[in-house]
Amino acid sequence: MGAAALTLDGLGVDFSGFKAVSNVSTVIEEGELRVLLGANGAGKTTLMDLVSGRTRATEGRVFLFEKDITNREEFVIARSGLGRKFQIPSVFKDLSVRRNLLVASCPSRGVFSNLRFGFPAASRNRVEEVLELIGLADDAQETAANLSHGQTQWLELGLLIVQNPKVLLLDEPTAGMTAAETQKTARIINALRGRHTLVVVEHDMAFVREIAERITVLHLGQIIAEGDIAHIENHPQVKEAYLGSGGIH
Amino acid sequence: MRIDRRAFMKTGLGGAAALASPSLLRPALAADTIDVGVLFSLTGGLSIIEKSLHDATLMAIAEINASGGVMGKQVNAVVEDGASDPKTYNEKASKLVIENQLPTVFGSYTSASRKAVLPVFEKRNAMYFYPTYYEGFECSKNVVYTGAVPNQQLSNFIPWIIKTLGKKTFFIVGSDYIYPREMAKVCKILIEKNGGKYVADEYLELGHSEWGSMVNKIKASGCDVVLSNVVGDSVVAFYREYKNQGLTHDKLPICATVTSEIEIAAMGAEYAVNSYTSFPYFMAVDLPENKSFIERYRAYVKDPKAVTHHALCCAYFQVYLWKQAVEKAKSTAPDAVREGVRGQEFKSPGGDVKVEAQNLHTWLTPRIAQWQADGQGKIVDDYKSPIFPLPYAGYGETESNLICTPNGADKAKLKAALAATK
Amino acid sequence: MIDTLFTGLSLGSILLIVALGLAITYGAMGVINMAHGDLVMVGAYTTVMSGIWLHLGFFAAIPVAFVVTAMIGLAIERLIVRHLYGRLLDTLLATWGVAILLQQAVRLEFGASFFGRHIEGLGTGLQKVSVPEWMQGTFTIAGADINIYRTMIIVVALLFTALTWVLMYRTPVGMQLRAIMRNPKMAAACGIDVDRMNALAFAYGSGLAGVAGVLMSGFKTVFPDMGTPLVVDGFLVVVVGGVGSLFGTLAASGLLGQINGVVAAVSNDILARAVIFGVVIAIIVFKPSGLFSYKGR
Amino acid sequence: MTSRRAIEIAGYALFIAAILLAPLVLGEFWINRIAKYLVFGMLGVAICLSWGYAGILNLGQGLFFGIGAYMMAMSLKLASTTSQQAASDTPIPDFMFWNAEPGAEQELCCITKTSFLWIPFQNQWFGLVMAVLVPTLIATGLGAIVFRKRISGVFVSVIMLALVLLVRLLIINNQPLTNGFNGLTDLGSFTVGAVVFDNFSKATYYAVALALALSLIGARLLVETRAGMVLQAVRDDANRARYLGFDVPHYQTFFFAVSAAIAGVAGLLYVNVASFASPTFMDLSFSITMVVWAAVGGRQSLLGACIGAILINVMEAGMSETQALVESWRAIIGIVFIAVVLFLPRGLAGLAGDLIDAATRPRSDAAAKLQVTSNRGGA
Repeated sequence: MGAAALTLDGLGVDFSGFKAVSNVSTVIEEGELRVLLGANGAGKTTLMDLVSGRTRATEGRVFLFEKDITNREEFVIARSGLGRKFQIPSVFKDLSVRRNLLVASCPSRGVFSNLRFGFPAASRNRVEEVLELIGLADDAQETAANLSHGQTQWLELGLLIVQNPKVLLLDEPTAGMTAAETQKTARIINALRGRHTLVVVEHDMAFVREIAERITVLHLGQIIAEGDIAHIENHPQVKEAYLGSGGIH
Repeated sequence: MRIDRRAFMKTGLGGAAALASPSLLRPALAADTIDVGVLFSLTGGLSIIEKSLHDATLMAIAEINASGGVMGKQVNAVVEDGASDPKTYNEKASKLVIENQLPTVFGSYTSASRKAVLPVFEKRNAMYFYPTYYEGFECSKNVVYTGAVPNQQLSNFIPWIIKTLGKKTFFIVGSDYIYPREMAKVCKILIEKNGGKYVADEYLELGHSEWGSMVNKIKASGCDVVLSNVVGDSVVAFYREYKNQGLTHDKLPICATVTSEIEIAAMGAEYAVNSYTSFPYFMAVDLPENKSFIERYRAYVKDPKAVTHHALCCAYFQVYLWKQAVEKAKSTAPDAVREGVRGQEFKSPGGDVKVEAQNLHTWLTPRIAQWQADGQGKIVDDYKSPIFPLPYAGYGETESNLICTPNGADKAKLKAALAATK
Repeated sequence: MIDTLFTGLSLGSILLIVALGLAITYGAMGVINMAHGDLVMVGAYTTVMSGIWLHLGFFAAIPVAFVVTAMIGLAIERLIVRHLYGRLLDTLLATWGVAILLQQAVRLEFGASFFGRHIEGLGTGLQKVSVPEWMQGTFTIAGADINIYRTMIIVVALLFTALTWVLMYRTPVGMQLRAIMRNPKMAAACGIDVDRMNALAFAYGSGLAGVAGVLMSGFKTVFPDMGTPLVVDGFLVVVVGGVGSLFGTLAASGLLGQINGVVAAVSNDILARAVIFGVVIAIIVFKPSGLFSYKGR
Repeated sequence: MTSRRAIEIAGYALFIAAILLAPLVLGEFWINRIAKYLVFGMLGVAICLSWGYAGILNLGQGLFFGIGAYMMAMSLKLASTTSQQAASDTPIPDFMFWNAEPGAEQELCCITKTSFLWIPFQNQWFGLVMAVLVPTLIATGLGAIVFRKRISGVFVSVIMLALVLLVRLLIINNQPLTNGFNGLTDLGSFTVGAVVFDNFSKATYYAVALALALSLIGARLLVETRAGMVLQAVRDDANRARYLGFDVPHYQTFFFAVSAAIAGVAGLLYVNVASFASPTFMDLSFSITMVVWAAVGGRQSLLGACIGAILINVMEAGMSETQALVESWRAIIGIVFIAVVLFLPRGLAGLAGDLIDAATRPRSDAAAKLQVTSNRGGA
C-alpha cells in the first residue's frame, strides 16, 4: 500500500452547540478509492466541507500527504492537490464545454501569469482526452447551461480530472441519474482509479458495490464502521443505525 | 411648448434638421428673423424655477415680436433644455453658440450652470444674459448680469435689521454652496460694521429638506434673528419646521435673501407671516408696469395663480435690454451688443434698471418686504432709486474703486484688497 | 437632549415609512423598485390634487393616496416587473425608466401642457399642501417642546409597520407571501398562486409609498423630483436592516435615524449625512447579510 | 477563424475607422459633441467589463469618472490664464481667493488650509497620471476588502452607490479645496509641445478617439486572455473557480481596477473636451445612466456597450433639440430603457448576435462564448 494521501485526525465542527461532525479520524492511502456511507444528516457533506476548507473545523487537523491543510482557504487547499465535486453539479454555465475544461487546465493560477492568449499544447491535448473520457466530445461547443443533468455531472467530473488533483472528493456523483447514466459515471470513476485517490459519498448501494473497495460509515457525525463491503453489510452497529432508513439494500 | 406657432414651426424644422444633418440649420439664420438662444432647465430638479424664467423670456420675445420685433425683424427663440445638469448646459451652450451661431443667449439660474457654459461664451465671444441674483466675484465681458449681487440685497438689509428691527444677534444659515457662503461673508462684514454679532454660520446640503436638527440649534443658540441664505426646495421645509417647532417670526424672525413668492406660495403663507426677505423685486411692488406685467404673465402661462419673482422679472426685462442694445448698435454681433448694452436703461416691472457701463452688472432697487397672510410681501423699506452693482463687495469694492472694469477683474486691486484685510 | 433624541426618532420614522414599502417589494420579492421614491412623489401629489379637486382634508388623503399608488404599483408589476423576477438588477434598470416616466408625467401634466392647458396642482413648479392648524406647532413633555407633526409621522409610521407585521405574520395571505419569499417554486408547488401574490405584495408596497407621500407632503416640498433622494435612503435602510426582515428595517431606520440626529446635533447635518453613508458601507462590508437577516430569494 | 469571429472583428474595425474618419465630415460643434459621446462610450466599455464580464454591477462608476475628471481639472485650472495672472509667484485658482481667510498668505502653499494639495498639480502630467492612478488604487483597495469578504451582487452595487454619494458630499462641502458645488471651471488647455488640446480642436477629438479605440481593443483582448476566461468562469460560479484553485478576489479586483482605470481616463478626457469638472459627475443618476447605456448596447459586448452609450446620447441630443420634444424627450428615453430591458435583455449587441447567428452557420466557438443567457446581472 502507498503513502497516506489524506489523513483526518480527530476532525470535528461545532455549530454553536450542535456537533455536526466530531472526532473523525481516518487515513486514506494514495490510490485508494474510499466510499463514505451514511444516512441523511450523518455528516458526510459536512465532513467534505471541513476537508475542502468550506467550513472551518473547530477541532482536529487535516493532512494532504505531509501538508497540514486544516482551515486553509479553498483555493490554497485546491492548489495543494485536492479537488471536489459538489452534490449539485457546479460548472461555468455561460462558457462552452471546451472552455470550461480549458479554464480548469490553466497551467498557472495567478492573474498576471494568465495575461496571455491560448493554452499550451499539453493542456489542449489533455482537454481533448478528457472530452473523450467524459463523452462530451461532440458537445464541446455547447454552452454548459444547455447540457442535460447527467452531462453536467460528467462535465464537472471532467473539470476535476483536468485539474488533476492528488485527492478527489466526489459528493454523490450519481445523484439524480438514470441507471444508464450511473453506469457511465461508474466507468468514468473506475477509469480514475490508481491515478487519483478518491473519496466518494454515495447512497446508491448498487453503485457502491460497483466501485467500492473500502467503506467508511458515518452516523450522527461519527465513524461507526470501516472496512470492505462484506464487513460493513454485516456490521451490527451499521444495521442498527440504518434500521430507521430500512437498512442497506 | 408655450412658444408661438410660427417660432414653433420654424425652430421645429430647424431642430429636426439638426437631427438629420447639422449643416442644414443655416437657413434658419438666413431667414428674415433674428435668432436668439434660450437655455433653461425644462426637465430635472431645477425646472421648478427655471421653467418660469423660460416662460418669462419667451413672453418678452413674443411681446417684442407683437410690437414689430427688433429693427423690423421678428425675434426667433431657439430653445434648449439644460436638464438641470451642468454637462447638458455646457453641451447645449456649445450648440447654440457654435452650431446655430447665435450671438446672444438668455439663460441659467444656478451659478453652477453659468460657470459650466462660461468657457463656451468666452472662447467663442458670444453674449450671455444671466437673470439671477448671484454671489458676485465674476467679471466676464461676455455676460450681462441682470440679477442682484450681494451689495444690492444686503447693504440696506443688515443695517435695517439691526437698527429698525433692533435685532443684534444673528444666526446665519444657508445651503452648502458658493452663493450662500459668499452672502454670509458679506453679511458678517456688515453685521460687525453695524455693531451686531453672529452666533453661528451653518450650512445644509443643497436640496436637503430635513431641518429638525438645525432648528433645534437655532432654538438653543440664543440668537434673536435668523439670516437665511437657504435656496430652492429646502426653503419650504425650513419655514414649516420652524413653525412646527413653535418658533414665531414675531419673536425670532427669519430674514431671508432668497425666499421668494414661489416658496411662500408653496409652503403656505401662514408659515412665513411676518418674516422678511430682501429682493429688488416683489409682486407687491406698487407700479403700473408691475400690475400689468403680472396679468400678462398669468395670461401667458395660462395659470391665474402663477406667481412672479425677482429672477423671473430679470429674465423678462433683460430681453428688452438686449433689444435696446441691438437697436442702438444697429447690429446683433456680440461686440456690438456688449457695447450697446452698456448704460442701457429700462422701466422694468420692478422699477428703473440700468446696465452699469463699467461691469455689465445691473443697477437695481433694493427692497425689504414683510410677508403677509395673503402670501404677498408688504414693502417695509426700500431705496428710492437703483443702486450701483458691486460684484466684488466682498473685497471691499466701492463705486469709486472698482475691481471689475471693462477690461476684466483688476488683479492688482484684488491683491491689494486682500492684503488690506490683513 | 430630549430634542436631539426626538429628532433622531423622527428621522428614523421618516426613513421607516419610506423603507417599509421597499422592505416588501425588495425584501420580500427581490425587486429593486427605483420608482418607489416617485410613488412617494405621486402620493404627495395625490394629497395636493385631492385637496384642490375633491376638497379632501390632509388625513382623508391617506387612503386615497394608498389606493392611487397601489393601483400604479399594480400596473407596474403587471406590465413590467412580472417579466423580470429573478433578474434583480434588471428590475433596477426598468423601474429607473418608470421613475423617469412618472416624473415627466407629473411635470407635463399628463400631456395637457402640450395643448397649452394647465391642470392646477400639476406641472413643473412647487406645490402647496395645507396642513391642519392644530398640527403646526408643539406640545410639551418634560419641559421639552415636542413637534406635533413629527409625532404624527412617528405614530402613523409605527401603525403601518404594525399593520404590515400583522399582514405578514398573522394572516394566511402573509403566510403565503413568506412561503414565496423563502422558496417560490416550492410555494407554487404547494398550490399558492405566486403570480397573484406577487401582484398583491407589489401593490401593497407601492401603496405604502403613497402613504409616505402624504406624510412628506405636509412638511417637505412637493415637486416632481422629490422622490429620488428618498428611494436611496429607503434602499440603504432595507439593505442594512437585512433583506426580507421587517424587524431589521425597523431597527435599521431607528439606528440610522438616531445616528443622523446625534451627529447633526453635535456637529452638522452634512457631516451627519457623510457618517450615515460611512456606517452603511461599514455594515454591509462587515455584515453583508444585514443586521437582522434571513435567507430570502 | 470562424465567420462569427470574422464579423466581430469587422465590427470593431468598422467602428474604429468610423470614429477616426468622423472629423472629415463633421462640423466643429459636432466634433466636440461626438468627442463627449465617445468619452461616454468609454464609460460603456468600463461598465461592460465589470458588469458583463466580472458580474460586478458598479452603481458608483461615476466615482472613478469624477476623480479622474477632478485630477485633470486641477492641473488645467492652474494652467488657466486667470490662475496664472493671480498676481502671485505661484498660480492660484480664483476661487481660492474668495475662500481664503482674511489676511492669508497669497501663495498656493497656504492661501487656504488645504491648498497645498494643489502644488504638484502645477505639472499637467502629474494631473494626467493621477487621473488614472487614483481611481485604479481606490478600486484596488476596495476590491481587496470587498471581494476578499466575498461580498457580491447587489451588495457591491450598494457599497459603491453609498461611496460615490459620500465622496460627492465631501467634494461639495470642501469648497476651499474643490470650489464645491460649482466645480472647477475656467480651465486652461492641456499642452504637449506645440499641440494645444483646445476643447474644440481636432487634436482633442483624435486624442479621445484614439483613447477609446485603444481601451476598446485592449479590453476586448484582455477578456480573450486566459485570465479573461477565468474571470468569466468566476462570474458564472465563483465557488467552482475557488475549488479549481483560483484566487477569486485577485481576478475580480484586477478587472475591477482596470474598469476603474478606463473610467478615470474617460474622466480626464471629458475635462479636456468640456473644459469643466463638476460634482454632478458623481450624481447617482449619472452612474445609473451609464449602466443603462451599457444595458441598451449589450452588457455582454464591449463594442455593444460602447455604441449603446454613444447612440443613446445622440438620440437624447436629437430629441431634446427637436423643439416639439424639448420638454418630453426624457419621457421617451424612459420608455426606451424599459423596452430594452424587457424585450432586448442582451441589448442591441445581443440582437445583432442573434441575427448574425441566424445568417451564419450555427455555433462557432466565438458564438458559444458570446451566446449568453439573458439573466446575467451579477444578482
